[in-house]
Amino acid sequence: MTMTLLVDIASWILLSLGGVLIFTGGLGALRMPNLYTRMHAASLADTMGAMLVIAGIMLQAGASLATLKLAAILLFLLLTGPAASNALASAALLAGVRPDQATDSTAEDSK
Amino acid sequence: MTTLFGVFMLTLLVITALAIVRTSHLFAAVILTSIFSLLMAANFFLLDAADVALTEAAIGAGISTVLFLGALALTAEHERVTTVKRLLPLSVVTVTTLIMIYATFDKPRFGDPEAPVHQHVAPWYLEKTPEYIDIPNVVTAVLGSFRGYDTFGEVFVVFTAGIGVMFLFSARPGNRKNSQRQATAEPGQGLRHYLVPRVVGRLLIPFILLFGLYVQFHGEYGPGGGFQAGAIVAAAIILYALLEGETQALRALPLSALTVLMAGGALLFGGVGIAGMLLGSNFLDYSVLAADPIAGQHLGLLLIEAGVGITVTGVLLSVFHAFAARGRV
Amino acid sequence: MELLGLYHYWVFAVLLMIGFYAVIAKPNLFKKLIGLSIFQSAVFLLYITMDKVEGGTAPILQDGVSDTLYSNPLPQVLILTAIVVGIATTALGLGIVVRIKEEYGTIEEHEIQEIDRQ
Amino acid sequence: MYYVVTIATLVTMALALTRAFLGPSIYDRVLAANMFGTKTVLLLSVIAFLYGRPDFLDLALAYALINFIGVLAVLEFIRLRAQSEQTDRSDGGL
Repeated sequence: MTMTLLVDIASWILLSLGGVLIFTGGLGALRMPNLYTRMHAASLADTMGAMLVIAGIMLQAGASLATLKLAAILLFLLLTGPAASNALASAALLAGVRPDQATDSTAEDSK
Repeated sequence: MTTLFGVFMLTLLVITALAIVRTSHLFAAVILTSIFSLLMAANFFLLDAADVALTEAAIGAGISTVLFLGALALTAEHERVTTVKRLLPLSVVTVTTLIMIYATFDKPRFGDPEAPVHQHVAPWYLEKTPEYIDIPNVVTAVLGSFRGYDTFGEVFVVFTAGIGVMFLFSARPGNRKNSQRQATAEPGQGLRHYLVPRVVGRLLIPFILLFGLYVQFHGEYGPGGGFQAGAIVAAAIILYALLEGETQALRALPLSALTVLMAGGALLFGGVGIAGMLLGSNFLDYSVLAADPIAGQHLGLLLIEAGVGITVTGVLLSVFHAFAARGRV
Repeated sequence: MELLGLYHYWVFAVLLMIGFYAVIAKPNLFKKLIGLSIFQSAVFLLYITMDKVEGGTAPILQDGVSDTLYSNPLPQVLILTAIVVGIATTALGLGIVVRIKEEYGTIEEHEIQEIDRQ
Repeated sequence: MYYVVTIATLVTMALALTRAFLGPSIYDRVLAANMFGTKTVLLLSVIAFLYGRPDFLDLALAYALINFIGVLAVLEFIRLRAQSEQTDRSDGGL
């Protein structure tokens, strides 16, 4: 009885922390001044938030096939998220968006 | 509460669609289209359509973006801003929207179990599937067995579209400048110089293929089936082509093999139907394929789903290669 | 709540007309195709909206649970195949647009018409 | 408790969508689309549990696996464009 309550509380904490981090990442992606800082905010907070949320759900799922699938989802998110950010940064750099600009005054769609 | 989530996401969907139509930058429109597809899949899931959401995921997440970008690379990136008269189309659209919204007041309310659509054949399908076919996924049962004719037709539409693209691109480009540019560009070497995406991508490919096979053969028990699996397998090979270059991907799966896949899948589907006829039943009736009718249905479903998956993979990949060969995606 | 029950259909109507507007009002052929795919998605949404039963779940039968309410499988079957057919036909449309660009050098409708008139 | 995560995800989706509309560069839009993909994976996994049908995690798995392809296609597109601009310049064109 107390064990399930403990697991529930732990998973709730993880889920709410994850929710907060996800929201923070979204806020960062919206409010940061230029492309690379936005990318930084989005990718870091996203990855951590996803880890926390999925860990929280895993605790709820217990030992089952669902947990295994969640672990796979987490693994693939951890692999692809940073790699996608890297690919995107490479693309932006290749197209001539410079990381040392304070604001995105020059990076318009016409680039 | 979930209804409210649905309402929120539908609102986002409308806003996204407006943004897609408004932007004059076609690249941005393609990116927004991918967001649109994600929202659409999430909405399908909220509306209890897991199979449909999986299909939208398999198609919308990778393949449609790749195809749109491939076409964009061969055309122009900007829409020319013109002073076309907007008043007439805008008024037509507004009036039609109002008429349609007026018409919806006669529709049954959302989720109403008494709606006419739920009174006709659907209860029969839900009730008889365990008895006749004995698989949990009713969608697969209806798709493959009860309404096999429809699916057969759809597979041939996909096949015909694939052939159409190949015919269109069999002509040589007439524009002189374009062909010269192609000659000077490096032959498709893909993203070989980008180490991080390459390592991660290569690591993912076997898992995507494995997942594709899982979706293909688990389709009778959970969301999945030939259409989704075909798209997922095609996505894995497109990923390979993006990473290692298109020539390398063609070495692994040459165009002639793709043509065989395209036609072979559709033929397998038709062949199963004809086998049913030869064994003394109707076209696409699988009950006679084995001694026991239920085992026959299982065998028939397995075969036709395989046929669907093979055709979809073949068509999507040959379309991709047709665009890529025209000027490298 | 009464009006919320129709919200899905309104979204369908609005999306359908947004797509239709892109098809009739935008001179760019690529944009027309994107509009067409929005139009198509709106139709998918209408069908899938109709399959939902209040309190139901996806029509994948669960073991050992007998009195579950399931949503309607038929619209899902129709739309599942339509999505794949949709991408195949969109690819065909894109192929035609690419060929037009190669022959005419443009994908703007009025410019193509001008070239045709010459 | 799932509701909290769902609401946080939905709000973040709206934020990402705002970024996708604002731009200003196409890379911001791609970044937003990528974020949106991750959010969809989380949303789908949470809703699978909210609905009590954890067998539908397959959907989230599909997105986690193939969402990556879109970004790679963008990178390849930009790479080819940069390359063809280079050849254009050496041809004296543009």
